[in-house]
Amino acid sequence: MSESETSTNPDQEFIRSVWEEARDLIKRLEGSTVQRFSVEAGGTKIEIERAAAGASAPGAGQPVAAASMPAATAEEIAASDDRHPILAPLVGTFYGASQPGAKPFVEEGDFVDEGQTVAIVEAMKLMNHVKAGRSGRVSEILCKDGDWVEFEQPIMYLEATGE
Amino acid sequence: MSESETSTNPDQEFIRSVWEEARDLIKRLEGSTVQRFSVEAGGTKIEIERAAAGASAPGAGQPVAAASMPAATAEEIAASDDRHPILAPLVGTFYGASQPGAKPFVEEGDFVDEGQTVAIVEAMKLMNHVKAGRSGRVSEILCKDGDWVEFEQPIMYLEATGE
Amino acid sequence: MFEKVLIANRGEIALRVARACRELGIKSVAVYSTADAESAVVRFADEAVQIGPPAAGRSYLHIPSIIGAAQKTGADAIHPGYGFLSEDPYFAEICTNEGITFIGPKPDVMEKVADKATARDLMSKAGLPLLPGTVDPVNTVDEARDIADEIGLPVIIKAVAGGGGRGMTVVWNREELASQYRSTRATAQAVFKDSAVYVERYLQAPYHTEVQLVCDEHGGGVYFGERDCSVQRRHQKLIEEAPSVHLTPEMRTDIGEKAVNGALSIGYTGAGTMEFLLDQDGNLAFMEMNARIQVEHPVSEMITDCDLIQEQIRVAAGEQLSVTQDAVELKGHALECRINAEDPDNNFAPTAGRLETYVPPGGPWTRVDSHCYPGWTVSPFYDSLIAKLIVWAPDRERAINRMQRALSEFEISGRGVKTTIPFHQRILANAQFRSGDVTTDFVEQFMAEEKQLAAATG
Amino acid sequence: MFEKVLIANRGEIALRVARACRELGIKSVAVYSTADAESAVVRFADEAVQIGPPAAGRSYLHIPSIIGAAQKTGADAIHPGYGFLSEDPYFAEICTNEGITFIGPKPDVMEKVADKATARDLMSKAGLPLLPGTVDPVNTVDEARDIADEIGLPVIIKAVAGGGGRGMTVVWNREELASQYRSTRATAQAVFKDSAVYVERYLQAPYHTEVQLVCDEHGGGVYFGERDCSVQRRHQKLIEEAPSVHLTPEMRTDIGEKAVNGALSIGYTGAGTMEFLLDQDGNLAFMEMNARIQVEHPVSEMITDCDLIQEQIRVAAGEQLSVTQDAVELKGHALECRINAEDPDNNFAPTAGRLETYVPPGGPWTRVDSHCYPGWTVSPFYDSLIAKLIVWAPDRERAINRMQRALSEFEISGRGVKTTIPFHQRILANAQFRSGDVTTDFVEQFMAEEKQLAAATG
Repeated sequence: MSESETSTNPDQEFIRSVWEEARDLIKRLEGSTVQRFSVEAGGTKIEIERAAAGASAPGAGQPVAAASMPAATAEEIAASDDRHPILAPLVGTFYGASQPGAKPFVEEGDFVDEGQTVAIVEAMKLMNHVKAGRSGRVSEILCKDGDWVEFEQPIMYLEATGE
Repeated sequence: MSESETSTNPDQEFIRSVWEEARDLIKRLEGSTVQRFSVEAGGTKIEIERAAAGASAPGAGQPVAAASMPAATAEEIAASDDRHPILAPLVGTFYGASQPGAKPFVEEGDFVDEGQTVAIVEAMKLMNHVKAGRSGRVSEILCKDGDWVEFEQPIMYLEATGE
Repeated sequence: MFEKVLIANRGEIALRVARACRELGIKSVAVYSTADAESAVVRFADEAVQIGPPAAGRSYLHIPSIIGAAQKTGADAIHPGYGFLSEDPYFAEICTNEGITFIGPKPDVMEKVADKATARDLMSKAGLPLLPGTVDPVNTVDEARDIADEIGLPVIIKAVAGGGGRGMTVVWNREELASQYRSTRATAQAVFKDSAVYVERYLQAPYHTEVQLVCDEHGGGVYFGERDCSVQRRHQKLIEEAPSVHLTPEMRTDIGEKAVNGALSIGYTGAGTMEFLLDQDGNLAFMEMNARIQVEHPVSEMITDCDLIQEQIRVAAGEQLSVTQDAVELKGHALECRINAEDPDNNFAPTAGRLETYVPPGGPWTRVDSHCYPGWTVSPFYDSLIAKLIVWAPDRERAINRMQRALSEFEISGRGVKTTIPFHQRILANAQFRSGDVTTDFVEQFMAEEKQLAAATG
Repeated sequence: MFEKVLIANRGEIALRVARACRELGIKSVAVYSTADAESAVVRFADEAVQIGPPAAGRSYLHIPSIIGAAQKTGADAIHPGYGFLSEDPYFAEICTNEGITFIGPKPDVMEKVADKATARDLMSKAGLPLLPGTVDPVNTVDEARDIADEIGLPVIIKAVAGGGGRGMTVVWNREELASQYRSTRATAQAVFKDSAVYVERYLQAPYHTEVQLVCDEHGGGVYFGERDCSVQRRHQKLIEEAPSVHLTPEMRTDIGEKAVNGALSIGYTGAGTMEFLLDQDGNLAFMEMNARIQVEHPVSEMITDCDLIQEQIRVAAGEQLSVTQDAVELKGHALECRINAEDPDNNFAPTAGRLETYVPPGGPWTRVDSHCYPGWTVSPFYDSLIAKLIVWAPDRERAINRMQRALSEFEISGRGVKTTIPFHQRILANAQFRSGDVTTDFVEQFMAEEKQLAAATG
């Protein structure tokens, strides 16, 4: 179970406030040589741990995702920035066009509508159409024809078009 | 290594301040159902863990001792109250008097001076005199003649005589 | 030999296969659902591919994703482990069509073995003993009654397509036979989409005895002794041991040779197990064949010193068995306890959660096959097996003592997590279990006695 | 059999003995210093007594506290493990006087064995081969020169009271003999308070071969094959294996029988090891006898399927050996890697600290003897052995492959903690090690080559 599941609604607010204080503490730690510190009292324990100077810890820069999920999905990770990833629906081969030589479904810069086909992932001769989960501008296409993709691997990013 | 050893002087102050904030957080947690919560960002991590309602965690009530020492000695544990334990210097048999039937070295209520013999712990025919590490009033004698004692097992308690 | 093997499974068996690959100098590829992204095999294997969401239907059972992962990584063989796709002839066929070696029998052989009636028919032709009764489906009540009269009551009516204890009815008196025949057919039709049933003698308290064998593609076949798996609850094995204390050396040789001949007679290749029931008079009767490696294979490994997974991979690669029958000597006694994340005090309900503490036992002749580590989260999506604890000793009594020692140092804890360790400890302390006289109804009786005791003392 | 055994030791061997006791149905008592209050054996044993502060002199070596702990708990025997008090005849005698059985040889036998000159004398009389040279101390330079002339250079001058590589001088040319004879005597006098020295042929690159044996009090003695411990650094063993690939079956039987006869000839009882040097021509020469169980005993257990600690306890209780010589068959090959908390890249300096991660390897034929668990603090007060990783396989090559697999999944980490795992991995990958042609100077050469390579590439 990820820790987040242990938090029940009545405590949501409390957690958010702790979160704030946590961020404070973290800022104050910068520059110190402390790597680890822990206090325990009653049934409660607080632990602060920092990577050795230089080392980048897992989840660096993504406090939210890193906080709890052992298997954070790409979706959650991306939630920390303003881009919306389109994910491969299964393991297979990426194709940007309906057939070799044909005009690609989308190109970087294009605007797409929710539900529009943006790529194909082929698995065992089956062509799986990948549709945009929302509308937006294609800011980056991460795969080229023939690339193998894994389940939920981001294949392109949409950028919110300020609605 | 106990966590405390990783704190170096330049950071002592910082740690004390974190300690304060930690205590704050702990207070705020009381009454909530949160058992575990963790945040991570950059190379830093904060973790809060609480015993299930009712359960008393190791070191409850002794933040200092519980924070780090895996093998807290009787001395340290006792530091949390005002009594001064006299500990067995080795494994052996406790005797309260120099020989059977003789007047005991001390009795509860007696005042003892620092260095005064208060008991004997016998190991392999060797009579080891146990001396008071400080002066005070014998508030409680924990062993009776013939009892086996372990190393650093409290054999009696002295009470500070308000100096 | 293979260059790279993809392991189409999860949990302890995926790690077991990956270990064998590494020891053989073969690269391994783990596939995993999002729930298993931090699993031990993902950390251990040379490569790992995320194939789908937690639901097995869209990950570990999703053939296109697994074939895709194999093609993505260039694996030249797939090991299916047990469960999931391990006994799916269709999957084996697809592997073959895609030019990937399926580590198991040929698809057509898998099909024959999967169909109970066909398997019973073929094995009886090959000389294996069956229970008195029919091999072919029984199509009328009269036929069923004639058979019952011939072999005597009680008899059991079994769905041809049944398994795992479902689609079976025991008939104790002649009057009820007709109604029970019809109801079993109806159930079979409803549950298995096949109303065919057969009738055979019902053994009330048999021993579950199974013979482990491996056959290569050069006509070679070796049996690795037998296992006794009579300690089961609702057809779920809890404790397995090898050898069976109920077989004489003569019986062992006889059934072993018959099992290998039976397997070779249908062109069986790879590792497999023939399941038998053993009655109190020492009669063995063939029940079914499992065309895969089994959970309990380690107890056979411990008494034969043969690595069954490595043999399985070798023969799949077209090599000959690395051992001959003469070289397989049984020594001592081995026990396996299946440690499940289940609550024995709550009807063995599965539990899930993060393992705050996981300290496996160690020391002499103590083997732990497990994918768990401190911090691993036992997922509610998959079966509840979290560790197999296997011990070896010169004899059964000392093996039991060693198992008790090992269980006493096994520390597993986490919020919400319960394990079957205490239940195993109670069984190991039970006088009847220690006597060795344990039939397939033992656990049921054991639990009933415990309940009575609790009621009496409580 | 004993009712209750006190274990006068710590770390992995204390746990190993406690496990054996539990398997034998004997209650165990752990003793611990304040540094070991949370140790695995304290958690596992039936009782535990705190005997002193971290300094061994006031705890694990403090006889009154250990005897006291035994009397406090009513233990009827004491197992000394290895190191600490295990080879102290005085301690053994006190145990006897206090009516407690010391699990080891009789005190007078321990004394004979402890004195190298006496041991060499007795064993040569018993028919064990010695290196050319003297048995008795050499008292004059002339005498030393005559011997050197007789057996030929190089020779080694050894302090009778020496050990662990100290108090030895190798003489390469005749001119230096006199001065080196005098300096060695002086050193011996200074270090061991005994100037007596003897002279024998010096073997430059021998194999370290040792024979494991156990003798009971009924004149029974059994040898359990031999171990090769040539992979050592400054006389500290790093990797041990069994059997030695340099002995023929005939040599094995011959030296085994001689070792047992030698032990029986001095009334030896309990587990013991005879150390030999094996030269390139297949000549074995007795060096010394260790009157205790040794760190590397598991490799012998793995190839013989005999539990040496249980045998040791049995014979100490006056029982006969549970196995006869004929029943001890060697099978396959076993390796042990000593995982030390040392920094191989910093001259093997000991490291200490809390183990944040401790995930031992598992799976087939993989044994871990260790007292560590996640959160355990490796103390700077005691030796740096944190785990023994032992594997078995049908042959040496597969054993090496399995060891590499097991090492690859062993996760140990903690602030400041370094282990010898990477060093073991480099040795196991070394062509010469894999060839089996490894003499006692291998590690030195291996490290020199590594240094050169680093210099060349760096």
